[in-house]
Amino acid sequence: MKVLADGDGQDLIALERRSSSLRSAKSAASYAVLVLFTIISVGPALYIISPAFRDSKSLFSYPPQWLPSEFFLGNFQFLLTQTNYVRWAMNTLIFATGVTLIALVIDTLAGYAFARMQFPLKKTLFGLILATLMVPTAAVLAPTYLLVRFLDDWTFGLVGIDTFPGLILPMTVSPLGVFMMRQFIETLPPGLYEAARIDGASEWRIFTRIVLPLMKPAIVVLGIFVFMLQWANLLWPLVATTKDETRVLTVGISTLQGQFVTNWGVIAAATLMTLVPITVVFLFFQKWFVQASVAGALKQ
Amino acid sequence: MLGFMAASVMVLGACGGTDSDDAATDDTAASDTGSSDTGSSDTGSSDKPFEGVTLKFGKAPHGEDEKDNWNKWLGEFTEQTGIKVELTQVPWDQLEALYTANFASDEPYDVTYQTSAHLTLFGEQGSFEDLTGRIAGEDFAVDRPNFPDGVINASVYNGKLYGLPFVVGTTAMFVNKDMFTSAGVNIPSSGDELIKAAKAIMKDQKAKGNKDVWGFYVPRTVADYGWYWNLSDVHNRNGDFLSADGKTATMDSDAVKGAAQYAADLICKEKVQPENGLYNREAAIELFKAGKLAMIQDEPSRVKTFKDEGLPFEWDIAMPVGYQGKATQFATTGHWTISAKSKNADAAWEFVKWLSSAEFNSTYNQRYGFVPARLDADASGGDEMLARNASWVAVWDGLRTSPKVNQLLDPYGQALEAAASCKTSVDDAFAKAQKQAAEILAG
Amino acid sequence: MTTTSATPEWAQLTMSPDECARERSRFRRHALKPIIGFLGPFLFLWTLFLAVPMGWATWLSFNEGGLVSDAKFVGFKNWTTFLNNDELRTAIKNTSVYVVVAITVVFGLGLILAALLNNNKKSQNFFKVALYFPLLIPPIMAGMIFFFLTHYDMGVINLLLQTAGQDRVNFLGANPNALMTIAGLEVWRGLGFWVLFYLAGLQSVPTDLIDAGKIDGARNTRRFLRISLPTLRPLMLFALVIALIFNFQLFDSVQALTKGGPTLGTTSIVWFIYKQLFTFQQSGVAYATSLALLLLVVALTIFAYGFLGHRKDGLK
Amino acid sequence: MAEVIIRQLTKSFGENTVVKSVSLKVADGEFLVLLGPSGCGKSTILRLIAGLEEATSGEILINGKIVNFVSPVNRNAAFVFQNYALYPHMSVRKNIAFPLATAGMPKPAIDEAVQDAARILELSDLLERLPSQLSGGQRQRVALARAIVRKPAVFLMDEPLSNLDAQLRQQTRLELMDLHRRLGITTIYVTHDQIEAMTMGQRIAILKDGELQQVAPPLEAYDQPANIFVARFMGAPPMNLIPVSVSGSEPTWSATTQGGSIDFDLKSVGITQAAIGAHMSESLQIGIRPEHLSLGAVGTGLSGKVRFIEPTGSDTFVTVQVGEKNVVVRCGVNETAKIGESVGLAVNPAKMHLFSADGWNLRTK
Repeated sequence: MKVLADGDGQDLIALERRSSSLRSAKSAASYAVLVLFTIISVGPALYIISPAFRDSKSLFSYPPQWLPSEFFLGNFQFLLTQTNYVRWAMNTLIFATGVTLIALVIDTLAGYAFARMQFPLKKTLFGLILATLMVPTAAVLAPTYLLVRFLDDWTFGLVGIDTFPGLILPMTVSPLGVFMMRQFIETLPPGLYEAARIDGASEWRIFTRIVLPLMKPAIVVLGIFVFMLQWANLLWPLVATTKDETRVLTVGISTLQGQFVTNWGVIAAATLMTLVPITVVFLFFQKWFVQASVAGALKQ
Repeated sequence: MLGFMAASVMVLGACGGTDSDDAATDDTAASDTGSSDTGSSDTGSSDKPFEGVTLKFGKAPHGEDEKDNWNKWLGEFTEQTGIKVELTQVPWDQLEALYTANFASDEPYDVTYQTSAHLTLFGEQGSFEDLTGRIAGEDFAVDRPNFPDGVINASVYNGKLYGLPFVVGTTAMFVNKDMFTSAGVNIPSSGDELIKAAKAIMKDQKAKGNKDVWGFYVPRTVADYGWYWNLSDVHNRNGDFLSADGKTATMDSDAVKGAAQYAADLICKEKVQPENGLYNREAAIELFKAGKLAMIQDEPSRVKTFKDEGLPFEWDIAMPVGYQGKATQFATTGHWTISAKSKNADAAWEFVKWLSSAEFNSTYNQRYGFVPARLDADASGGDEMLARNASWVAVWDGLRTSPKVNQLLDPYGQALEAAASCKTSVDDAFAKAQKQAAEILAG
Repeated sequence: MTTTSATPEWAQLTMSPDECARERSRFRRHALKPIIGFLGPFLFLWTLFLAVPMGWATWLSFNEGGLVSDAKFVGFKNWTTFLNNDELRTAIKNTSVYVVVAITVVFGLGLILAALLNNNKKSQNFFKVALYFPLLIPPIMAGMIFFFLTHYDMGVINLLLQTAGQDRVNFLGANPNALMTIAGLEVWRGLGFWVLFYLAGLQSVPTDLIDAGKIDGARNTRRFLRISLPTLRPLMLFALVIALIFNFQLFDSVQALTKGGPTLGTTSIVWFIYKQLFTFQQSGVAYATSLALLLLVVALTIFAYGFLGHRKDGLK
Repeated sequence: MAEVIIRQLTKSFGENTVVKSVSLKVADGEFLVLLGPSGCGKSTILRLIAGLEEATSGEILINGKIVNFVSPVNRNAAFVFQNYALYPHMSVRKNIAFPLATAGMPKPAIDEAVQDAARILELSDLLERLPSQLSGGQRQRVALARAIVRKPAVFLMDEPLSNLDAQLRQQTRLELMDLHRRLGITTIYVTHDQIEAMTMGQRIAILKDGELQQVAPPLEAYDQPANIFVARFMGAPPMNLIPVSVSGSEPTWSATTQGGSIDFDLKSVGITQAAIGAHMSESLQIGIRPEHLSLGAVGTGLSGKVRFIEPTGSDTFVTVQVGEKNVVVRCGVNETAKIGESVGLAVNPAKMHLFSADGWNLRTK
């Protein structure tokens, strides 16, 4: 500030220059940090690219071989011809999409009810639902399985083991989803909802015309969250399916691991092939993620 | 138990895997022919009494190509019998979770493959049919003599046979012969010799500029089932972790502690084996393949993969060494079970008989490299190493089993891992294990 | 009240209390109708697939067996058994250490990266996708990748250490390295999600607040600490609760990488439950532990909201 | 067109009672202002009338019909929200049309009605914009348009001007009054701004802590405040309050304070002998508005020292310390006083109020 007091034009320009170079140094530093974390995030995945293209049953070789010496496609060929990889991938897509769609519908509806409607025992019910959020998946695995077996008889085989409804429905219940949706609806200005009531809209019309359009960001976030969770889900699809017709990728790939000998090249190839479609799906939806980020703009 | 085994397998050793009916048949349990009245049809006969029946079949794979192979094999079976079989591949890591849910339901898999630990774990909960009656039946009379009593009896718990033995596991010591030649030492036949040979090789390799070479590796961690590799040495010391009646834990016995002490010494005192955690089992195999490990104890199923890959040095398998040169074999057994709730138990028995046939057993094991449980199967397919491996069944001693076996092996494995981590004394570790085991057995 | 002493005639009530109560309940019943439509689908599925299995599990926690074998009622035996279990005590300790480390690191890094991204509009999308990438990898495979990464001879970290002339690290064979490796894996997988989460939060901070800050001459960092951060408070509280719930369920990477070892150094509560339930077939002990874990996390959640949050943010 | 009556209306949220037995009658076509500080329950009353909240007890009548258990839309009342509550994802046109579309009106009729409403509120050029593209005043007009398009019987407005800047607020105030004059719709208007209340309301209902204090035309509420609360709330600067002890007997009474005494007769201050008799022993306060005091020579009425002088252009407010109380006097711009100077204060007894210890005005009409 002394410089300013001098009123010397030269010094002022120097200061300006220094502060702008400081700014660019700062932005370069922040850029460097981001690049570093990008390497940390994406880099480790490279460990599976090399073995996927190598004709070896080994994890690694001595000395470390970072690049395959020849471009070997046998692992992929094995997956595509000797396993039901394509079927597994399709099933995973059906499973994860099915769960996501149903979960989004029931979660937004219930979230709306908990955020905006009055009914007896609301708090108690919500508390109970939240409590079940903390149940470890492994703990309810067997009871859920038996339940689906039981439903098999009662729904004439519609909801049962080795059926998509039986695989999908139990996973659609996510207390977290209801919690997130309720939280989001509560952040919408209550005036909107009240204005619509005054304007004569029924709850259903308020939900579809006013609340739902404003919930797009939250729906995308929850949707991606649920999809990812189910994409990686292993335990439930494992017990709920017995055949390749309904088995999903995670289960299929687990069965490629022998008790004593594992063909790491095949596993790496499978991992790589699993990553490609999900990355595409993610890239497709990521612009929605941007929208989710500007959710705040809607808040008046 | 060992006596039975030795006697019956002597025969196997002598006849080199050819079909021989020498095996003693007079030992078979009192036959109870009434239990399998429908099962008189031979596989391959023109009438197909179970035509149209569909069986559910659960199996964890021994290799990534198993599914493909089963499609072929099961097709043959269906052609012969008209029985359809739906295979579910069970991943090893989640095997117990899958079977727990499945066996809890009304329609479990009709036939499954089970290792000895799981056989009693689920068997004692009523999941599997007792096959005692079936193997004494008329339709099995031809096959029965090919199953040594020792192998059958090892699978009997509380008088019940929950599964028909299919394969008998063994472990082998893979040795890098080049390293032995270079150091001028012989393949060891006792624990002490192993340490000496390992040290000599490490010294020799270091002198030759080959850095970071280790003498020996065998898994000692819970994650790699340390107990599995350690039990043979316990048996070599004439002991076990559990009393014969399965009622008393003997984790603090001299045999158990002695074996653990030896295991710990290899790492902590003699330093011929890498510290726990540096290499797990898979990583150590890579180490061996890369010529940085002189000896590694592992499954003989590696023989085929090593041969396929072609290791860049001379190698061989040897009998794992034991205390004072006494060497027994230990591994678990694989069985075919029929679910107690199966609605097609008789058809399932047809399938089990087919799976246990000499032909199928030979086919399967020539690919996956186990020792067949029946004498007339030929798993070596002319391979000298596999034939040698099969001969080791002569000194095989199986797992003392109990419905609580997994629970009991956990403190054992934990104690072994603790001792091998060089931070806890063997006495302390196994005193704790003994206490825990006693609590588990009490209630 | 001198002026309201006399109620004028027009202000006299005309409905009797009975009539009023009747009308009120009719009106409320009518208003309840749409609730069935909104809450019904979720509640039906929740009851069927969560409440019923949970109830079942609760019942089984007082029994021996009950899944594969027949149930045998044993009262509170399982509950006392698991309370006296050494391994569970270790598991609770490990899980707690893990939860604290993972949440601290992931929240700290998440916030910093989100703040950097927020100031770096140009390549934001690229970084977002890159940071989110690890979450796309299923846990078993992520475990495998980490196994490569931490390998004693081939792992990039050890190779770097070796190049720098340092001693290599035994990542999975020693404590507390193994637990920290697990935490590293989970942080690696989860970081992207939290970065995006916070970024969404930061971008919803009202711009007039930021502008006000700019006019006041607040520097970037200061503006972030004094303006953005406090407005993120409710969001962070929500995030904290979600993170608590998820991290207390640590299991996948333990199964994939260490199986609870070395010497129980990475055994977690859910790993303990899984072992009891499936490997040991002790369903009663497993269910008792699950319910206790549930109660513990509920208590922590209430604590988090009660002590850290305003009433307003609370679980109303 | 409708008359609104509320009878002994009470609303509690849990243990917290925010509206306490309020009775109010709003004539057909009247513009009534609910005035009070924030948290006094005025908005809650409005929301109860609209049907956004359910009354704990009491009755609400619109056009002679009890509507307590009638859904909001069937009460035929339109509501204008403080923050406008425009649907952010809909264009102005869709916003205005929403209530009609909800009612299932045919599209041409909707278009016509929207055009009409837009014309009245000068929004015709903005119909395709989104709310986020409008200024505050424009949003306000859209909210009004959405309210009038249904042709409601009652207008309920909840501080509709509070989000506007001062200049726009005054302009919109005039527009609103004009709108009311043109449409003649019964309007209940909530505000905490006494200027708005004074200028807009035909009658003002003043609330404090959920209780109705006074309902009166603006000037009556100003001149004849029912109690200290109303007296102080209406007018800026607020009415001066000076603690006094009252003595004397017919016909001359005097109120004595530290800075002197004021003589008055009961008739001119409108108090009955019975009323003063009942409260004489209490600690009473006189209330006098700044414009009813004038500076004079020491010795007349009250006296004290000048503390502050605040010229506002049209008036000058002089604060005089009388005893321990500061008393504000409104003076003409030409009157002079110096800080520290001792002055006398002349009181117009006819404009003086006498308040009992519990705050009620002893004056009777």
